[in-house]
Order: sequence, then structure tokens, then C-alpha cells
Amino acid sequence: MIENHKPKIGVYVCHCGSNIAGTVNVDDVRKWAQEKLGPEGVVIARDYKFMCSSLGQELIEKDIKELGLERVVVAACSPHLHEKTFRTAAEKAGLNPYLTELVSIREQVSWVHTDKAIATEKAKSLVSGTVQRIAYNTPLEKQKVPINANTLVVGGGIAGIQAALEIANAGFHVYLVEREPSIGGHMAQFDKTFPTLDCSACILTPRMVEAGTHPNITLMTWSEVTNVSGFVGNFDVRILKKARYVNEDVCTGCGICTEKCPKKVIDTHYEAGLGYRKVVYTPFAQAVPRFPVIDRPNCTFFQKGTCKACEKFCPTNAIDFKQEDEFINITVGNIILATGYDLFDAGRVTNYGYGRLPNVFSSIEFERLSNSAGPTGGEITLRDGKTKPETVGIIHCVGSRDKNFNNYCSSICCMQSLKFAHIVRERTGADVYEFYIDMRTPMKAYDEFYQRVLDEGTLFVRGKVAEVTNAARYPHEKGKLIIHVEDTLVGKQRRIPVDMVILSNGMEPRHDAKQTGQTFGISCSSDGWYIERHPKLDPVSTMTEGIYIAGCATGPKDIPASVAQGAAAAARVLDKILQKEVEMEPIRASVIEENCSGCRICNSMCPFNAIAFIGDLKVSRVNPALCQGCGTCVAACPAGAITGTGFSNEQIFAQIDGLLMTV
Amino acid sequence: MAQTKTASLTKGAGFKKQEDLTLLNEVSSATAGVSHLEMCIQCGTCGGSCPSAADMDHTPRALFAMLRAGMRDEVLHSNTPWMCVSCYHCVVRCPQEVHIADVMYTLKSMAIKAHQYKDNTAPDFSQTFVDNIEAFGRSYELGLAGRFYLQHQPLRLPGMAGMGWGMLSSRRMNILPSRIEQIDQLKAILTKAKTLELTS
Amino acid sequence: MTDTFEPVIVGFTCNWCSYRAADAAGTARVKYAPNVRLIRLMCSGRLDPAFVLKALAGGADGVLISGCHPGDCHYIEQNYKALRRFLLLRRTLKGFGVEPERVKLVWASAAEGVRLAHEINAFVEEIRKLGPLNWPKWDNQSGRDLPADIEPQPIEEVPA
Amino acid sequence: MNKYIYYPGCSMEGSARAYAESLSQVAKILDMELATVRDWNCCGATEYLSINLIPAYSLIARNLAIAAGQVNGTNELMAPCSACYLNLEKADYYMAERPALGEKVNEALAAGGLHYKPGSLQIRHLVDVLVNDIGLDVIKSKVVRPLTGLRIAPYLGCMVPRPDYQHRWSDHEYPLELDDLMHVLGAEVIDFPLKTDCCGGHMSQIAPETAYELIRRLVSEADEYQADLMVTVCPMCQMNLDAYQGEANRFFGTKYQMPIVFFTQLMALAFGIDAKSAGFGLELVSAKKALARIGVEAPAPEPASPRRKPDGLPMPPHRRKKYASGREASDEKIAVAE
Repeated sequence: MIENHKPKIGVYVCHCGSNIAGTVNVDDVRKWAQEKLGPEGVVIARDYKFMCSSLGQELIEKDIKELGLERVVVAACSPHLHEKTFRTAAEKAGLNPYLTELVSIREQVSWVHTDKAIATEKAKSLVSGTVQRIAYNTPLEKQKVPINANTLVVGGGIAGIQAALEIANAGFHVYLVEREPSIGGHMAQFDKTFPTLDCSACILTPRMVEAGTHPNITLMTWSEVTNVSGFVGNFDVRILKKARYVNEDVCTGCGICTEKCPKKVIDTHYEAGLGYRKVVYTPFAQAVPRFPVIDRPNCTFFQKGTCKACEKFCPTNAIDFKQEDEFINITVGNIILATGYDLFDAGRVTNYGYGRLPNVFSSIEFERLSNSAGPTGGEITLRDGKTKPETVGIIHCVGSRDKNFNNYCSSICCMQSLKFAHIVRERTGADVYEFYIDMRTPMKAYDEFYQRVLDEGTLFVRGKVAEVTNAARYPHEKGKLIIHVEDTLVGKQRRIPVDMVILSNGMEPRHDAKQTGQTFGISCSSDGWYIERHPKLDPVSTMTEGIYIAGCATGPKDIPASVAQGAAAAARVLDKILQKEVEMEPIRASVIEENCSGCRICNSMCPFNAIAFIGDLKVSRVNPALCQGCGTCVAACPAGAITGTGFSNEQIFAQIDGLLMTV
Repeated sequence: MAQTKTASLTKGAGFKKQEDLTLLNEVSSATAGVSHLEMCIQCGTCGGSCPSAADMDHTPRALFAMLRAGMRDEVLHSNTPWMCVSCYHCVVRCPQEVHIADVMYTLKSMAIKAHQYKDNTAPDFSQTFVDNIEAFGRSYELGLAGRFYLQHQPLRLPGMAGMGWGMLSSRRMNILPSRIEQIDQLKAILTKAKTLELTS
Repeated sequence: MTDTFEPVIVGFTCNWCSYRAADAAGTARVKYAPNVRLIRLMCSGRLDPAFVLKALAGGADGVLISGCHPGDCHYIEQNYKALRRFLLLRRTLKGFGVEPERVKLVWASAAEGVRLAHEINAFVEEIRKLGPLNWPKWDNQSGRDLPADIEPQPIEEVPA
Repeated sequence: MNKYIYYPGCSMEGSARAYAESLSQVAKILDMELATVRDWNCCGATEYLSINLIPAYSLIARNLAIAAGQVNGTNELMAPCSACYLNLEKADYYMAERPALGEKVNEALAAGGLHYKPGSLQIRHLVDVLVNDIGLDVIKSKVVRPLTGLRIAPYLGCMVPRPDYQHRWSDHEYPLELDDLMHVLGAEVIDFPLKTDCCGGHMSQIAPETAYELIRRLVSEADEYQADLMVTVCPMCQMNLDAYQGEANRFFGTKYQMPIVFFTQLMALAFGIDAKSAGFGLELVSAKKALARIGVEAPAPEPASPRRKPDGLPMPPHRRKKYASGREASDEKIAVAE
């Protein structure tokens, strides 16, 4: 078919300044394309300093119009950067956008190779591959799908709350799902926030209340997303609403049940194991929603069948021991994941003795200890709950910047440690040591806070602590914790006896981040954080259209950055909603029915159930609205009866031929 | 003008010699395994962990900074490697997985080759130990103790007599060395091995 | 230039992970062997075993297949199908008398540019050790005849 | 029957005879078959590595090559001495990690008609084998004379849990394998904070004052916890703490009398072997007084320092790490003195 008529192809080789031209002989590639690829249909080959500039684009538009080009090949950067640019330019000149292809000779050639001759050769063969392929490209039309205006936000920490409020305030509906009994996240546990020392609860709770009462927000706490299907514009989401054993319709949140519950357990979650809570409880006083939840595994009624104190005293008969878990299905157009982080388990650093030495505290333990709503009412004491420390050591980088644990810097620990130092000095007057590798205080007013803590007399020691021990070597160390460290600025080992050690734990991806990512169809980096579509230019999007990420789910962040990301993700979602419909890439499979033998192998192959067997005709047929274009069925069809637009067998075969052409 | 400037600059101590930027690499490649020495972030975990740091003239961390700065003589003169007790606390705690203990072995053998150690007690102890092994294939505690103490710590001998007698009388120290059967095979292996060096 | 054998390798990458890993390697200027030419597919599940045979027949000495890590597929689970086809393909190649090691499957997420570069280097060395692929030409244009005992057979499709 | 290729090391024939004798008793009772490496040579301790790298690794690798030739149903090479264990494991590991080292060492070995392929052997320490292969339950079942009333400071030393190239230990800093082993013998086990600190190594020879300080730290801490004796797994540790304790006492003007015995001696004792056959009497700081407690009704010793009061703030959970074999550690609590 095409053999008789080779479409007219234009080849454009970009210098990208010296980015490409420094390693690839651009002129040689152009000449070669013009001469050697002439028989393949190349009628014009040009090179230009910056093809993506408006002048570069005009060059293409002009050639399309004047030379009647039917295909355009641009050898430049990755298609993930500029494919859209050139397709739009070609479209302006009247060429279907899918008849333009990019060849990546920057990311795949000039940036990764050094030998100019070899790089040039490789560039030529890549160009040749695409020239061969593009002859088989066909014009395609984008499909438009209407967007459901509802949004799902997963995670009710500060990033998720911010995102939900932005969208709700713009007038669109949000489902805010949180797996704990209350929204608020880690921020609800903190005492003060650096560097301003605002009371964390004071600035957070108004936002929580707003989210809890907003007419456009459906709050679903004690709930988890279990399944997501569909695509941008129309996701079907299944949510598990765990039984609270409290009827939310009649509960007033008066708290009498909690008061009357006779059983106390250690609160490993909100109080970080330092305090106790009842078995029917709200995690903290300002919890949103205010409904309590019964901790079933610990409840005497569920264990032994007796007690029911809560039920007896509830003035509105809201306690419902028969309540069961239920599933709720919703449909949304976009999803924002703000699932946050887990605190690094300091017990893994055996040499710091956490979990073995009583007066070694984790960062979150200290937050609770210093919080006026915490177990000691804000008194900073040793583990005995009474004694005030006279010397305190604060250790940075616990579990961070360490190949034995996590490679990355957790970014908040320096500021968190400075905050601790300030609070300890202020409340106890104790001598405070800070042990750091490097001080990292780069954001607004952060370094000023470092200056302030210096000024308060905190003793800074540059050195990563080697060990915390209770083995005294000298009489003055008896009964103390001894911090072993090299003071690297002095070049000497020091043993510093202290009463209390505070570890600045790093952040880790959620323990189930990978599993959650699979539910939503997004992936994690090797560290376990979710991968952004582009780390700099698209930090709240993912590879999956319609799924956005915000806050610590993508990596360690402080509160301002998390809030900014929540808002940014909301803006991206609003942009989508306001467009009312979304364009879908027209890469689809279709069955050539006369070739179909009706074997139905493809039916089970499709993960989206897009292929149905038409009983009357004994052939299979692809539903283009469901097909996502992965091409698995194309590869699987034993009769070769399925073709995939954009990636047809002819295109790939031609590209292989082109790549292997001797240059 | 330019000449005067150079002349005045060379007076500064830092300009006496050109920095030896190959030193770090030399040490790294002469170390068994992959040393990761170039990855050191100078955090001091090693210096903080070291049980004998108090008796070192430089902490291990400082020594690595000196390697980077190409201070060959100062490093090879340092007693730090000789004070290493091979407890591997630093190795397992190092956040950058530097094989610190093995680097210390490398520095010791480099110092021996360059005859640049300050105090010959430790090198001689090692050499005496090795001589025994090369002769018998096994270590020989009495021979080692006798030869070594007479040479280096004669004053310590009287004080240790009781202990030595205790060891001998309980037959915890043998009077005669034991020898492996195929000592010639071992000697052939070691002779060949001495002609080989680990470089790249 | 030394006269060491420089293998030609065709690589099939997934648009969502390994192609982006190649982008990431480029952005980070990670250097790797220039022997591999990549083809972008939407998914490793699109990989028709015929592509691999075509590449080997057309002069490639090795074929690299790369997709998302198990569980990370952009299309839910199609990379598992690629894995199954890959395993069958290796068996088929053995039947053809071609070393199955000439085809390699590598999982690489979009963040793993360094890893992909590393795998490419390792693969190039592996193929270099195997030497050029002595695969009889399917046509006679090269002037070489097929050995009498080998009949050109239609490529067997593997419904994964 | 558990089979191992056995590398005794030089000390087992000399200063650590008590270790060798008690081990042979224990092995018999636990049905362990130990096939000694033929004509083994010294591993070079920590000395040869300081002199010359390739000869040092060749010296070690000769043993590996011979042992690999003896593989018969098992490729597990077991060493009771910490330094020997580490050297053997290190050579095996580095010869693979740095192929250049492996090639050079094999070039040297070839001069003696030998060759070693790294990875051919699994190199194990005795304690690892006892805890992970034989198992604490089996050991417990063989106890006929529980060590009830004996207060023990378990001391593992450095070179067994570190650097631990093959991840055979539950922790680098605070492994509890030896604690648990002593516990099943019925002894009262101290949560000894210095359980993996250094004994001074060869410093007792070349820089005695450095060594005395390290010995003092260990002995005084064990004394602080009112231990009856310390148990060790390493001939060098035993030698330093036992033979040089007197010198350290003289140096600091202290009067510690802390017996240091090999853990296998206590196992043998608990298995019903008589004290002499278990190698007792060879130690220089006598364990006589400590042994008198066994089988005798002894009053419970006072805790070294006040135990933590149950009031105050709760402690974070101390999650024990798992053994390499995946076995769970014994549930019973270990005596804690803080």
C-alpha cells in the first residue's frame, strides 16, 4: 500500500545549544538523513540551534506548507518534554499531530555517551528507525471524556485538609478519607511549630473544623480506600468504612462514654506510647469528627461479652455493638493522595539504646512530653514522670543520611531539633547539647531561628553520635546516659554525660505505601516515596492522569511545603474540573474482524475488560472507551487480527529495520 | 612583578609542596574489598565509636581528611592505624559504609613499606608474629612473647612472670612450637603472594 | 579504536517506567555503553515475541526488554504477561539454536536511571562475551544460503 | 547429626585449651560431627593483614581451599575463635567483592597447587551454629544441672557480630544470641551493656596501657552488675580479660577478681560433665567461688542498681530482632539491671 507512495518526510535535527551538538555531529546527521534516507521518503533535512524555539517551530510549519510534508521527524530531546510542542506546531500547519515524532538524541545519546563518532552513529540509527516507522503512522483523533466534578482526597493530615478545602471552597465536592478516627495527622500531635513557635493545635484546629463542617466536604474517617478502577474523569472508588460501634447520626460527641469506660490502654498512636487512653475514645480533645470509636480488640464487651458501660451511660443511645464494616462506592474525576509518612523506628539504631535505655526519647515522644495536652501536662521530665533533666542531648539524623537505614536527608530534623532545644531551655533551664553532622536551615526565617537557639546558649557539637550508653566509666557518669561522640571540630572523642537523650527521628514512607500505590496505579522510588511526573516541573502529578500527590507522600517535607503542595494539587484538580472534559490519547487497539478467529484469548488478556466477544458474529470487539492502549492484546492475538494505533506491528517492524540499518 | 608574587607565596607553609591528590585513591585501591573511602562525609561516627581514640594522635575521621588533602607523610607517621583494635564498631556504624578497619590495615602496611612509623613496637609485634607463622604455619605464643618482650618491654617481664608461669603450668602455653605438615607448600604460596600487589 | 566486538542491541522499553528511566539517566548524565538502541512501547505487555525475533534476524546481537517492576504496571498487570512471554521466548530461542541469554528482561522504574544504565552496561558485556549472533539470514539477498537442514519456519506466536 | 568442617585455630591448642576440651564434650552430647580441616594453618590473626595484604589473604585462603576440598555433605566451615571466624569470612567475602583480590590470591594458591572459589563455603561461628542450627530447645533438653543462681555477664566481643558480612546475627551492637543460650542453661543473665565492646585485642602486647583501660571497663562493669563470672566466645577475649586482669588491677590499683570462662565450659557443666573435663581450673582468675553457687541453694543476688519502677511514663516497646535462622528468641525475660 505504502510501497507505491512514500510519504514526504522532513527531518529536523536540534543542536540544543551544545547539549546535543557538543557530542553529536549534528551537521553530519542532517547530511546523512538527507542523502541516505532520501529513498525512505526524506525530502528535507535541516538542523537548527534550538528547534523548540518559536523560530525552530516556524521552520517546520513553513516546510509543511511549502514542501507539502506529510510526516515530521524531530531529532531532539525526549518526547516526554517536547512531543507536544512539535505536534502542536505541525497541527497549526495543518498536519495531524500524530504524524510528528520525536527522536531522543539528547537523553539517549549526547548526555549519556562521550565518543563523538559513536554518538553520531547512534543518533543516525535512531533517526533512521523513526523515519522508517513514521511512514506507517496514521492520522489519529483525540477522544474527549467528560470529567466527574467530585474529587477524592486520601489522607486527612494538613496537606490533605488544605487540598480538600481549596477544592471545596471553589464550589466542588470532595470526599476526604482518613484511616484514623480523626483528621489532623501528625501535626495534631505536635506542641510547637518551627520557626515561629506557633502552637500547632491553635493553627491546625480551625482548619480541621472547617473541613469537618464544610458543605462541600464529605468527611470519611476510620475509613480506607480498598479499590480504584477507571480513569481520569471517572474513577470508581471502593471505600471500607470500618465499624465505629457508634451511631454517627445520633452521637453528640458529649464524651460521657469515654468518661465511663473502665478500661485504659497505652495509646501507642496519638500519645506515641507515652500516655493512656480509654477503649472508647476520640484520639484528642479537638478531634474532628467528634464521634468516638470503640477499640474492638481491647474492649471488654467484645472480649468477654459483659461491661457495656458506654452503652449504659450514653444519653442518646448512640453505642451500637452490632455495627459492621461497610463498603461505600463513589465515583470521582480526580484523586489526591496525601498519605503522609511514618516516623523512623529509632529502635533500629541499636547503639542509641531506644527502647532499652529509659531516658532515651524519640522525637514524637518529646512532642507529646512537651505538649500541654500531653501525658505530663507539658512538664518535661525523665521516664519516671517526675525528675526534671539537668542536661539534655539532642541527636540529629537518626535513621537519615545513613546507608544502614535511609540514604536521604529527612529535611525537617535540624529545625525540629532546634525547636526541641529551645523548648527544653525555656521550660527546664537544662544544658542542651545538639549533635549534628551538618546544620541544614535553608528556608525562610529558619537560619534566624538557628541564630536564636545559638544565642540561648545551646551547646552545638559537630559530630554524628556513635553511641548512647549507661555503662559509666568514671564516677561522675554514674546514673547518667553517656553520649559518645567525636567533636569533629576539635578532632577529639568526647563522652558527654546527660540525663535525657532526644532522638530526632527521620521520616520514612508509609509502611504500606507500595500497596497503596498499587491500589491507585502509581509507583514508588527505590526509597519508597511516590514518584512525581517531573520532580521539578510537575511535582504534584503522577504518571497516572488524574492521580495527584501532595505532602510527605512524595518525600520528607515541613508544614509550609506540605500545605503548598496540598494547594498546588488542588489547583491541578480544579484546572481539570473546569475544563469539563479531558482529552485521551488516541492510542487504542481494534480488532480487524475478518481476521478474527473468535478464539477469545484477547478477552481474558485485557485488564480493563475492554474486549467483548460478540456471540452472533463469533468475533471479539474492543470498546474504545475502556481500552487504554497498552497493546497486550495486540501482541497476544495468534491471528494477528488486532492492531494498535500508534504502535502497530508495521510501525515497530519498520523501526527495528531502521535502527539496524548500517550507518 | 609576577616573580616576586610567586616568591612571596612560596614562603607560605601551604605552598611548600603540591597537594598529593592521588593518595586517597592509592589507599582505596590497595584495600581489600570496596573501601568506599571516597564517600566519607566527615561525620565522626568512627572517631566517636573508637575504644582507643584517646590514645590516637588523629581520629580516624581526621586521618581520612588528611588522606584527601594528600598529607602522605603525616598520615603514614600517625599512630592511629596502629592503635586500631579491629573492633569494627566504626565499620558497622559508618553511615557511608566505609571499610574503616580494612583501610587501617592498608595504612599500616603502607607505613611499613615506607618505613615511616613513629614507634616500632606494633610493627615489630606483627612482624614477629608473621615470622613465626611463616616458619611453622602456626602461631607460637611463647616464642612470640619471649622474643617480643625481650626486645620491647623487658621491664614488663618480671611483672608478668607470674602470669607466664600460670599459663605454662596449666599448659595453656606450649613450650615447643607446633608445625604444620605441608610447611613447604605454605612457604611456596607465601613466596608467590609476596610478589603480588592489589592495585586496581 | 580497538577491534573488540561491539554488539548491537535493540531495547524495548515501557513508556511509563523504563523509557523514563532512560530519560532520567540522561538528565543525570549517567554514562553507559552506546550499543543499545531503544524503542518505546506503551507497555512491556505490547512486546510481541516477533519483535525480538525480527530484531535478532535483522542483525541485533541481543535484545533488552524492560518494563515496570512487578506490581507497578501502569496497566495493572501487563508486565507479568511480558515476563511469561519472555520465559517462553527464551525457550523458543534455545530451540532455534540461539543462546537464550541474548534476550534479557530488566525491571526499571522511572526513578531508576542509574540502575538501567548499570543493567545496560552489564548486558553489553554479557553479549560481548557471547560474540556476534550467527543467525542465518532469512532471505538470500546477502548471497548466503540457509543451511540445508534449517527450513525457514514461520515464527510461532506465543499467546502468553 | 549436624556435620561441620571444623577450623580450630592456634589458640585452641594452647591458651584456649579449656574451650577445645569443653567444646568436644558439648559436641558429643549435641550430636555434632566436627571434621577438622586437614593440616590447617594459622589465620594470621590481626597481624598479617598489617604487613602485607596478598600474603595475608593467601594464608587464610589456604585453609579455605583445603576445607573446600573436604566438602562432604556439608559446606559449612565452623570456627570457634572470633578472629579466625572473621578472617575466614572476610577472605571469602572480599575475594568475591573485589575480583582482583580473588585472582591474585588464587595466583598465589596455585603455587601450592590449590584454588579457592569464593562462596564455596558457608563460614559460621560456633555460637551461630548452636543457636540457629542446633536450637535452644534442643540445648535446653540436654540440661541436667541447671546453672540456677549463677549470675552471668555474657560477653560476645567484637569480631563475631561485626562486621557480619553475611548477616548471620540478630544485631551488630546488641545481639542476644549468647544471652539466650546462657538463659536456657538456667543461669541468671545480666543485660550486660558492654556485651560487644572490645577486650583490647593485641593491644595487651603492644600498648598495654590502652589494653588495661579496655579490660578495666569490661571487668568493672561486670562487677558493677555483681556478675559471678563473665562468659566469652573468643580465645583472645578470654586471654586478655583473664591473664591480664591482674596487671590491669596493678595498673589501676583495683582488686577485681572476675572469672572469665568459655561459654562451652558452662554448657558442659550444665550438661552434667564434671568441672575438670569441662576445662575448669585452667583459668588464672579462679572460677571456684562462682561455681560453688551451682547446685547450692544460693540467695538471689542483690540487683546492681535500682530496678526501674513500674510507675512513671511507659517505655517504648523493645522489639527484639530475629535470629538469622528466623527462630524466635526465648520468651522468658532476661534479668535487667539498669
